[in-house]
Formats: sequence, structure tokens, C-alpha cells
Amino acid sequence: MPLSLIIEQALNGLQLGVTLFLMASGLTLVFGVMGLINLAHGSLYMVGAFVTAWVSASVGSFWIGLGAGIMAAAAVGALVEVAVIRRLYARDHLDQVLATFALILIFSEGTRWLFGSQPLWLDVPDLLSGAVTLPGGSPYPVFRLAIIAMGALVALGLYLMISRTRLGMRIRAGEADREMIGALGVDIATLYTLVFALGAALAGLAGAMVGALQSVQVGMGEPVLILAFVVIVIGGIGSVKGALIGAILVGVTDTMGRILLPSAFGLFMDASSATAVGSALASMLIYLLMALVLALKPQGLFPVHARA
Amino acid sequence: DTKIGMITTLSGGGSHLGIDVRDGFMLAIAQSGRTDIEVMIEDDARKPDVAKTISDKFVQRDNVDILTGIIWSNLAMAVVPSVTRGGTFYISPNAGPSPLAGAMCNENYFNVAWQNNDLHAAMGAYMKDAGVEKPFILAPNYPAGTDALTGFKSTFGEPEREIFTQLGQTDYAAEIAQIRASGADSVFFFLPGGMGISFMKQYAASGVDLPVYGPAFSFDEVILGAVGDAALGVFNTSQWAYDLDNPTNAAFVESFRAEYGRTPTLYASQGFDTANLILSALEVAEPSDADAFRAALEAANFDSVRGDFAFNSNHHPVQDILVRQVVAGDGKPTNQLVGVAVEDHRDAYAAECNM
Amino acid sequence: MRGREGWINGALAAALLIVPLALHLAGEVYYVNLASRVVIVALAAVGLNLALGYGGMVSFGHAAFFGIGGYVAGISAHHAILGTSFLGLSTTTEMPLIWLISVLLAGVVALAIGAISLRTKGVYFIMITLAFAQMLYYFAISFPAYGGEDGLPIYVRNTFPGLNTFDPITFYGICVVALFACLFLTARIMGSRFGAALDMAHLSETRLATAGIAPFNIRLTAFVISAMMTALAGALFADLNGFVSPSMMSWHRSGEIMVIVILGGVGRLWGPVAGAIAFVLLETFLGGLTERWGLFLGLILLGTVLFARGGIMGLIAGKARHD
Amino acid sequence: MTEVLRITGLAKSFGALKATDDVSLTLNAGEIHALIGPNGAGKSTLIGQIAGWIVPDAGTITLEGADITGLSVAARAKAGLGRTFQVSTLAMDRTARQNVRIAAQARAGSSFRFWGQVAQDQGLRDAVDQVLGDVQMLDQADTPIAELSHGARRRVEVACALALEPKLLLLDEPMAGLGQDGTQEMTALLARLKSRIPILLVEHDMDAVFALAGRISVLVNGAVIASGPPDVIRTDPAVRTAYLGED
Amino acid sequence: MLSVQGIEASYGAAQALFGVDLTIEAGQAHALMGRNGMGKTTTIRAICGLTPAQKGDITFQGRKIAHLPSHKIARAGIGLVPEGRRCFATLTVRENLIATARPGAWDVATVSKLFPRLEERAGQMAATLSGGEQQMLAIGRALMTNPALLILDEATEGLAPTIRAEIWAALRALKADGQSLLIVDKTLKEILPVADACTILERGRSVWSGPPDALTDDLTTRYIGV
Ligand SMILES: Nc1ncnc2c1ncn2[C@@H]1O[C@H](COP(=O)(O)OP(=O)(O)OP(=O)(O)O)[C@@H](O)[C@H]1O
Ligand SMILES: Nc1ncnc2c1ncn2[C@@H]1O[C@H](COP(=O)(O)OP(=O)(O)OP(=O)(O)O)[C@@H](O)[C@H]1O
Ligand SMILES: CC(C)C[C@H](N)C(=O)O
Ligand SMILES: [Mg+2]
Ligand SMILES: [Mg+2]
Repeated sequence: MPLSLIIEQALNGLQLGVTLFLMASGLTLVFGVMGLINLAHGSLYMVGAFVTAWVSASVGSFWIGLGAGIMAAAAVGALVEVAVIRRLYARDHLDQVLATFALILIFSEGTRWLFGSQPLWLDVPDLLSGAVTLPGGSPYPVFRLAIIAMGALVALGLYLMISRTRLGMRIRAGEADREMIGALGVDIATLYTLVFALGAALAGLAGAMVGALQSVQVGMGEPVLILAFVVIVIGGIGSVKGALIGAILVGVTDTMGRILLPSAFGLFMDASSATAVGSALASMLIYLLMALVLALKPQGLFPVHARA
Repeated sequence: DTKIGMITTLSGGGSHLGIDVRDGFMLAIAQSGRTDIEVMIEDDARKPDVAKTISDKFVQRDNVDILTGIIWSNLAMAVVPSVTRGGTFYISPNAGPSPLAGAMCNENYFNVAWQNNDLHAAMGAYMKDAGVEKPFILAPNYPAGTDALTGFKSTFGEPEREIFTQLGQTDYAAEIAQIRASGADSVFFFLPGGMGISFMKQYAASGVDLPVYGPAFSFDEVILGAVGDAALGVFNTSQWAYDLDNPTNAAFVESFRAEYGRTPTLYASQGFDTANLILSALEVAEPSDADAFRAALEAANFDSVRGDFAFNSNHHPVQDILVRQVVAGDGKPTNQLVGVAVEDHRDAYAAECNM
Repeated sequence: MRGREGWINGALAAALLIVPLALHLAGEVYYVNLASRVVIVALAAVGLNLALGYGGMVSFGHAAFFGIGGYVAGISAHHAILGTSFLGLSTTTEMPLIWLISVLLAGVVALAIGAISLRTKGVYFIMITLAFAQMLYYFAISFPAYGGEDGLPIYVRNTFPGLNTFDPITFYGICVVALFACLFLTARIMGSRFGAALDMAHLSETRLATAGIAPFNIRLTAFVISAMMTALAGALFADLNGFVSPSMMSWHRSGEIMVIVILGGVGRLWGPVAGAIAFVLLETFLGGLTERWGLFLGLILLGTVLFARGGIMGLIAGKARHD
Repeated sequence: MTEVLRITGLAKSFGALKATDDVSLTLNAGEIHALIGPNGAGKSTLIGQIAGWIVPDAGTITLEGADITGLSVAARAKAGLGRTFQVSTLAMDRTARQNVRIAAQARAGSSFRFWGQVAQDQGLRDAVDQVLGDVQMLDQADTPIAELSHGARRRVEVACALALEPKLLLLDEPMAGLGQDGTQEMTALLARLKSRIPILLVEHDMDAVFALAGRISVLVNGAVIASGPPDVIRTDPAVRTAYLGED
Repeated sequence: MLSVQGIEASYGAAQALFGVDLTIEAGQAHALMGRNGMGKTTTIRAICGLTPAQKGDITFQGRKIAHLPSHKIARAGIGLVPEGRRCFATLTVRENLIATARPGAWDVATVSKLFPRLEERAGQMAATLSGGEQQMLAIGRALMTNPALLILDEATEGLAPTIRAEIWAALRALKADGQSLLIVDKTLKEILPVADACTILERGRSVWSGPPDALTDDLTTRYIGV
């Protein structure tokens, strides 16, 4: 297997990882820090992608579309938080599962209603289209590099926000004891709405970027959502650092597994079965990874909750 | 009254196929002027279990006479055998998995489109003639994908490298990396619907510049519209082209454009032919008289948009396979008929079928 | 079982006995099968309810057990039809044997999954059970011999000695007996010493351990029993549909079983039955009324969580009583 | 005097902090042995190690001569270790009876019985009534814990521990949160119990400690700095500076 | 400074307060007394907006606060040391202190001086603190909001005698600086010397109010149980 292929795949893995991170970071805020299981996070990803695609197509500018997509996701996130999620913080996880499952149904069908059942296609902006030649000599798509760079920035910003600022402390405090933080003078309800909207905006951003790369369709958020859950569980729920490392681990494992395993099985099987077994094993790989991590460290790689 | 149940894909990345089959089908029904035919349509979302549930409902609750509409072979494999064994007619406007053409064929099963291998086999032959030596070939891992590569190899011989992708996959970075590293001289891919769009867009952005080939499924008008100029100049094989010169076709293309405001794809033509086949048989017999109706279907006594059309012994078409090229069109690229690849093609499985 | 909840449970039982019979007499094959579907889904949820409702173990991976049951039925039928053997063993089409194998196999798998997963708590448990289910899901996808992603059709329904399982109402009868048996079993278990311990494992693990009962063993046992019931439902489901596919194990399915339990009322004996009836009927009839049924189903579910705490049972029978 | 519990050389560190530093002590039949010391001295950590929640770094714990250092929490409870918690661990929406019954059921044998119905088990019922009577909670036996007052909950906790028929009790701040009258009631209850069941008592309420304890050990920074009868401890200068203060 | 008039409050269907009156003058320490379960904590929760009063009025520094959300009440200048400590378990000691701090005389340095123990444990997760350490943290946290009125609900519970003595000394010092206090504590002999006024609750009603020296033995045996 040539080195250039390994490098390119490693970059692909990184890009997948970063995309997952954008989803996972929002989830880890909502799930880990605010203590809410939000199955509908994938819907916000979808909203971001659809609005970006739609606005880009009508206005003719990807960048305006992207801005609109992110803002729409944030706005929808804020709306959902105020209308539904807010009532669920005090409930147990089961009610949250049911309510956000219902939100998935509503969002999927609503999106279908507004935008139709067919996928929308979004073009990569001219500025980021085409490929650049990497130092090693092989070309690589600019857009994927841009995604990697953007993810790194978001990761840094979030990490600083959560671990270094009072805002971050207050959010975490709110999870530990929501009533108490209020009694000490913090308007936790508004704060949570903002955090939720921020998580939604990040999901929308991820959706728009991936949408431009792949396609924009109803249900696009669900596979990513599950992977994002895997990511934050591996990383340690509530830890932004954990989300980043978990995301990259999952992205690279998945991408590398997807080419290495089929070719490994290809050595002693026919192509069709090798792909089937290899790629399915590759998809199992990340879950194996997760089970392994949890079996050894039941709180993930970077546990934040050292509860008594 | 005749009840027809249509199970097809109307949502998700495979939806434009189902939509065109449906629209082509309904256009023919409308043109027939018959009001005694009830067509019930449901979306299978390209999920086998959903398709199975819908077929149970059509058969058990609605007592349909004829089922049709399935786009994807994996769904067809889940639904068709039990339906046809139960005595209901199934007329396929698209999916043509090899088992149903061969060992598992059934007297109540007809395919109006093609057997899955056909277009790929024709492209294999074409590429061999064109002097391609080391193609990298890929298709989704499901019955039609396996058929596609089998068909290709049956005429081309061994490719440089073959890989299978996942059905419904949207990210092809890993495949493109492997293409880049493979040392192949060309790419043949079978990626229908949204898969083709994603692949072509990512391929164009990747900086890999090997020529690509494929069946018409990878280059239908919807895909071309979404990928833009990246596909210009590409050759592909099809059993039909909108610029195919015969009066039935000219009338079909014109009326389809008038009705739906777009150029039909091959899927629309298949839906249109399927409906016309059924209509032609209904002229002769009722589905309740199964033997007579079957005989009427076998006669294939209708004007196909493909010109000559006849059924082989396994109820699959005998037809010409054409070659088309992607050219710049009016605003977006389109396909242009450039020649015939194989005349009166018959699929490879008829011999295995005894009904 | 006393008071209003008792009446509601009785009404549900009566409906399950009478309505399908009436549909059968009216010749509505499709609706009799729909009733079987309701009952089977309810059975899967009754299984989950033991772990989730009574034991507080929020398993997001019960579809794995549902799928195991399904695949045992499917693979048996597959080999029986082709006349081939499974790893040298001849297979069967007798339902009782298939059920036994399904239930045992699911039990063994649940023992392994539970032994690892129960080391974790809360959301980690939710996610690790999901992970194991996803593993099995992808395993099913990867195994081309049994249809892989495309699934495995069962062209001929499995048999039951002395009964004609093809007859929809007979098959319904089998399903409903299985459901009632599992409900009775659940009631017995929850009234027993084991049930009391499980209840405490849910409410106060510390209390249980302090009393000298290891919570882990209690939980694991309940998890295994719960998986077994769900597997039985899976085996019946495969025969009802005549088709098994990895989607039986998907996270969507796990979510759906969970939603049914929550919708019906967590930790209420007949909650899952109420949930299954409501969910399947809503899905079917909203689907008949409008193409946008998903939207309305979503709104109804949302309304239930926000305004009816404790699900349907909570809404009509009030708070659960424990005695 | 028979020795019920013996701790030898117990040690536990959290990072650089020695929470338990080579602690040895004993508990004899019929006595209340009080463990006092400043906040963060390591009292709860010590109780946690005895009960099995925290694994010690070194040292052994023996119960009536048998080494229990390696046993799990549940196994120790079965072996005869009863305890209450600083923060209530009762199941809030179950009744006092149901909470106590779990302990009685564990005492009465395996909980892996799936068929017989506990509600109908007369033996269990009698055992539960017996201990609820001991703590004077019979009249509120069927009230959910959530509706009980703080003091009543404390008594139910003690009943749970008693239902185990333990060889000894570990009590971590049983008076915390009780009003003055509650404290008095609890003091009376413990005084009644001590002849039957010896108690290792952690408590900051000095009135109660001096009223009840036969022996007092003082823990400071994880180590025992003094141990002896109340009168000696009360006047020990080191104890006064570290803990009691001047009064 | 604070005036509570005839408030009633419930937990769900269960009413806990049936009419509580309470007045605190600026710069004074007010003791709220009564047996277990008589409504002391509930009164405090009502003042802080955690269990809003359904009837009655609460006026703080001339402003009606009965229907404000809790964070607004806190910002109006009420600081709470809650029953049961309720430190933010997943935050470190230092983070607990600064997360909700507001500018004023109390800052990390002054709180550390009051509780040196907290400084030693600054980087430790609050969940792993000992019971008494958590209690100190809860007091420090409330002080850091620099409230006009500091409410302490059983703030010395579980503290060693030496520390309690220090806390009472600190409270006396605070009062000397003009800090208003509302104190619930079970040890009469410690609270009475600090208090300027007392209110006794009995079954959710205020039944007696007056200066500590007017508190007769008869009253204490009847309502407090000594
Ligand atoms: N998991 C842990 N990690 C780090 N430090 C810990 C941990 N658990 C306890 N400690 C520290 O160990 C010391 C002893 O704690 P412990 O709870 O045993 O004290 P204690 O004597 O019970 O005090 P109190 O009377 O205040 O309850 C404390 O300083 C505490 O902060
Ligand atoms: N969360 C709750 N739900 C229902 N009832 C409650 C709740 N909290 C307290 N109560 C009830 O309200 C009444 C007043 O309780 P409150 O906690 O105010 O008493 P208190 O005077 O602070 O007692 P203590 O000295 O034990 O702290 C009690 O009867 C109590 O049982
Ligand atoms: C051509 C494709 C759209 C469908 C394929 N022939 C199948 O049977 O699945
Ligand atoms: Mg302690
Ligand atoms: Mg109180």
C-alpha cells in the first residue's frame, strides 16, 4: 500500500473527525454539560444544510448561504430550547429521549414539507474548489482542508470558553445544580438557551460543510448523530477536549479501517465478500473501540464527572 | 376495475429514479384515457423492510392485481418472490437482479427495463474496443452492484482493480484515494442516483484526471444537472435515449416535457413502457384470468419508446443497447446518442430459467 | 392490581382478545396481521420494560435482541427450505424450538453485553448498549450468507405442532398467548424477592448493597430476562413479516421500542401494551390519512411527554402505586 | 470484653493527600466507640473503607476475627456490617416498610427467588415490624419516605441497618440535620441499642458524643492522635487545639 | 431591609407554609427557629424565589420580590447558603467560588483568609471534599456574591467545634460591618448571642417574634424542644 494513499486517507480521516467534532462539540455541551439527551441534534445539522443549500441556490452565493444556514440552525435551536427542551432538564433521560425522538419526526417531515423529498445539491464555493498539491506531492481537495482548519479553530475556541471562562463554569455549574446557580444570581435559563443555540449553530455549520461535499437530504443527520454520540462517549461526556480527541480517533479509525480491512480480507476472499465483510467490520470497528474504551474506562477517556 | 400497486422510491438519494418511473407510468395511464385503472403509489424510501410491509398491505388489504415500481434490486429480492409465488403479477420497471432472470424466475414476473448486467456488459465491450487497458471499477455492494461488475467483466475481462462501496454512500474520499493510488488508466463506475452525484462532484474536486465511463444510470439528466461540466465528454451505455429517433419516442419526450417541464430520463421511459405493456395486456385479458393475461404480456404487443421490443424466454427484454455521450446542453450538460453498442442484446441468465 | 389501573389493564386485555377475533370474522386479514404486529411489538416492549422501567437500565440496544430472535427464526427457515444445515446442525421449522434457541441465544449475548455494560452508569450505559447493538447490526450487514444488508426472506412461515400458523388468526393467537405469558411472568417477578431487589437496585443502589445484595448481579439477571422476552418477540416478528433484515437491529428500532415503553408508561405492567397499541395504530392510521403522518405522530408524542407525565398509563390511571 | 471489629494499619491516599494514615482501632461488644476530628480529617474515608466503598492502600480489617478486607460492600453487609449514611440513601417514593424489607429479605436468604410474593411473606413481615418497632416507626410504616420528617428518615435508616441483624453498626453523623429534640431521641435510641450492637460513631455533636461513647478516638490529618475514655479526651490539650476548641 | 408578610407556599399539592411574617432590619442578624419540618427552609426558599410564595408579599429594600425569578432576587442582593451545601460537584473549589462571584469586599483572598482549608483544596473537585469542607465552600460561595442580606440555612451543620466557633466569630464580625443576616441553626446557645431578633415557626406559621432576651424557657420547650 503506497504511502501517499495512507497520507491521503489519514487526511480524510482527519476531515471526517473534524466534521464529527463539530457535531459532537454541540452535543457534548448539551448532553454532557447541560445533561440533556438530544436525539434531535442531527435535525439541526440537517436544518443548517438545507437552509445553506436553499439560500445559496437562490442568492447564488455559498457564503451568504452558509451564514444563513448557521443562523437558521441557531435560531431553530433557540426556538426548540425555549419551546420544548427547557421543560425537560428536570426530567429523566427517558422523557428526553421520547421528546427529542418526536422532534426528529417533526423536523424530518417538516423539512420534507418545505423542501421536498429529493436531495438538494450544494456546490463548493469557487474560492475553495479544486485541489492543492500537498508538500508530499499529491493533490488534495482544498475544501476538505478548509473543513479541517475550521474544526481546529472551533475546537480551540470552545475549549477556552468552557474551561477558562466564567461562562463555561456557569454552564457546568448549571448542570451540577440548576436551581442553585439561579439562587446565586445567574440567569441560567437564558444562558442555556444561548448554549443550545451555539451547539445548534455548530451542528448547522457541520451540516452545511458536509452538505456541500456530499448531498443535502432528509435524514442526513442521523448517521452522523450516532457517530457523534460514540465520539463524546469515547472522549468523556462533557469534555470538549475529549470530543476532539474522540472525534479524530473515530474519524481515522473508520477511514483507515474502511480501506485497510477490505484489502486485508481481499487477500483471501473475492472482492464482493471482502468489501462486505471488510467494510462492515470497519463500521463495527468504532463501536468495538467504544466498547473497549468503556470497558476499561467506564467514564470515557477524559472523564469530567468525578461524582461522589 | 384493475388495481395496480406501485412500490417505489420517492424520498432520499434514490428518489429521482422512482419519481421518473412513476411519472412516466402515470403519463401512459393518463394518455390511455382509461378510468377503470386504479394506481396506488407508496414510497419505500429504499428500505427492503418498508417495501415488504407495503407489498403485504397492497396484497392483503387492497387485493391488487398487479404490483410494480421497485427501483432497487435488494428491495425486489425481498418482495418479488413471495408476491409472484402468491399469484400476483409483478412487472418490473427497473430492478433486474440476476436471480430473478435465472434460477428464481417466475411466470408471473416480467422485467420491462433490462437485466441488471446488460448496460455494464455493453460498456465493458465498448471500453475494450476503445483501447482502455487498466480500468478501476466500482459499484455499490448490493445485488445490482454485483451484477454490474459481473456484467462488465463478462465482456471486458479483468480490470486493474475493483471495489464495492456501500449502497447510499455519500462520501467517496476513500475510494478516490484508492483510485489515485491504483495506477489505473480509467474509471468505470456504477453509482445510480444521489451516489453518482456525490461521487462525480468529489471526483472532480479531487484533482484525479483519469477518464470516466459508466452505464446511463451514472449519467442521467438529473445527475448531470447537479454535477455540471465535470462530466462533459463522458461515454455511457443505455437502452434508450431521448433523442432516439422513432415516432413513439418523439411523442413521449414531447408529452413528458409538456406535462412535467423536464426532459425524461431512462427511468421515465421505463415507467412509460411498463404502463403501456400492462395497458396492452389489459386490452386482451383481465389479470383475474391469469393465463390469458400472462400470454398477453408475453406478446409485448405495444409500441415501445425503444423501437423494437420483445420478451426473451425468461420475461426479460431483447433490445438494442446504445452509446451516448455527455455534451454541453442548454444551460446544463445533456446526453447525445452516438451509436449502438450491441444489437438485440439478450441477457446471460435466460438459460438458467425454466418456468 | 387495584383501582383504575386494574380496570384499564382489564380493558386492554379484553380488547386484545375480542377485537382481532371480530376482525377475523369480518374477513380483514390485513388488520388481523396488524393486530399481531401490535402484540409482538408490545411483547418486545414488555421485555424492555423489565430492564428499563423496573430496573432503571436504559438500554438503547434492545433491538439487538429483537434481531437475534428474528435471525434465529429466519436462518432456521432459510436452511430448512434449502434443505441445508447450519454449521453441520440440521435446523428446524418448529416454532417452540426456534423460540427456545432465540431466547437462549439472546440470553447468552445479553449476559456478555450486560456484564460489560453494567459496569457503566447513566448515559454511558445508554450509549454502550447502543454500541453493542450497532456492532451486531453491522455484523448482520456484513454476513453475506444470510442476506447481509438486503435481509433474508422467509418464504414459508415456521410451524407449530397442531396449529396452522399460516392462518392469520391462529398466528395471532400464538402471539397473544406469548404476550400474556410474559406479562404474567413480569408481574410475578416484580412481586417476588428478586423484584423487590431489582426495584431497589433502580431506586437506591447504595441501599441495596448496604443490605448485602450485590446490585450488579440483580441487574444483570434482569437484563438477561428482559433480553429474552424481547428476543421472543423478534422471532415472532420475523415469522409475521416473512422477512428479516438488519434493520430489525437498527438504533431506530431500539429507539422505537423505547418510545413505546415511555409512551405507554415506564414501569407499569401494561404500559408497553398501551404504548404499542397507540404507536402502531397511530403510525398506520395517520399513514392512511396523510402523507405527513410523521409530523403528526411527532407532535402527538411531543404532546404526551410535555403534558402527560408517566405516559398513557400516567395520564389515565394516575401515579403508579407500589405495594 | 470481646472484640468485634479490628482495624490494623489502614492507609489510603488521594494523590499527595494521606486521608487515612496508618490507622488502627478496635470496637468491642457492648460499646460505642466515637470517632471525632476536624473536618477533612478522614473520618468518612475511614468508614468508607470499613464498609467497602473505598479500597484501602494498605492494612487489614477483621470482623469477629475473620479478615474482610477483600470483600465487596454487599458481602461485608452479609457478613454483619450495618451502616447508615451521612446523606440519606432511602428510596424516596417507597414506604418505610419497603425500604426496611429489602434488608430483612437479604438477611433471610437469597434474593434470587422469582416466584413467591414478598408481600405475602409473613416471616419477612414480622422481621420488618420488629425493627420498625425498635425505632418507634411502626405507626408510620406505610408512609412513603418522601413524606417523612428528617428525624423519622434517620430512624428508618437505623431500622434498615438493624434488619440486617448486624454484628456492629457504622454511623456517620447520625445527628446531622436533626433538631435538638431529634438529637435527643437519636441519642436515646443509640443508648438503647449499644448493649445489643456495638457502634462505631462519627459525630460532630459533642454533647451526644460525650453522652454516648465509652471510648473516643481522635483523627487528625488521617492519623489517630488520641484515644481513650471521654474524660481523658475532653481534657487532652492536643485534642482541644485540633478540634474541641476552648469552651 | 426585608419584610415578609403572610406568605404561603406549597410543594405540589402539599402546603408547607400557612402564613409567615418576618421583618429584618438593615444591619441586624435575625434567627429563624423551629423544630424539624416546621417550614424554616421553605420560608427561605420562598424568599429566594425557589419555591415561590403563592400568597403574601415579600419586600426587599423597598422592592417587591415575591414574583421575581430567583436569579433576579439574588442579584437584588440576597446571598444563600442552602441547606445541604449543594456545592457544584463537578467544579473545582476555586471555580465554585468565582463562577457566581460579584464584585465587593469578599473575594478569593478574603474568603481564603476565613477558610484556609479552601485554599489548600483550591484545585480539588467539590464532590470529593469532606462534608465540612463542602460546608465551608457553600458559605464562601455565598459571600463571594457580596450580598446585602446573607441567608444561612444550617450553615454550621457537620462542622467541627473549632470551625463553628470561627464561623460564629466571622458572622459577628460581618454584622459589625453592617451585614444583614438571616440565620437558621439548631444550636440555640450559639445562635442566640449573635441574633438581634428571632422568629419561631410552628407548622408553617410564624408564632412568635421578638428579641432573644425575650425568649423564655417556656417558649423554647414548646416550639424548639429543649
Ligand atoms: N476522592 C477524593 N479525591 C481527593 N481527595 C479526597 C477524595 N475523597 C476525600 N478526599 C479528601 O480527603 C480528606 C478526608 O475526607 P473525609 O470525607 O474522610 O473527611 P471527614 O473526616 O469525614 O470530614 P467531615 O467531618 O468534614 O465530614 C478531605 O480533605 C477530602 O477533601
Ligand atoms: N420537596 C418537598 N416536597 C414535599 N414536601 C416537602 C418538601 N420539602 C419539605 N417538605 C415539607 O414541607 C414542610 C416544611 O419543611 P422545611 O424543609 O421547610 O422544614 P424545616 O423547618 O427547614 O425543617 P428542618 O429543620 O428539618 O430543615 C415539612 O413538612 C416537609 O416535610
Ligand atoms: C439502475 C439502478 C438504478 C437500479 C439497479 N438496476 C437495481 O436493480 O437496483
Ligand atoms: Mg465526613
Ligand atoms: Mg430546613
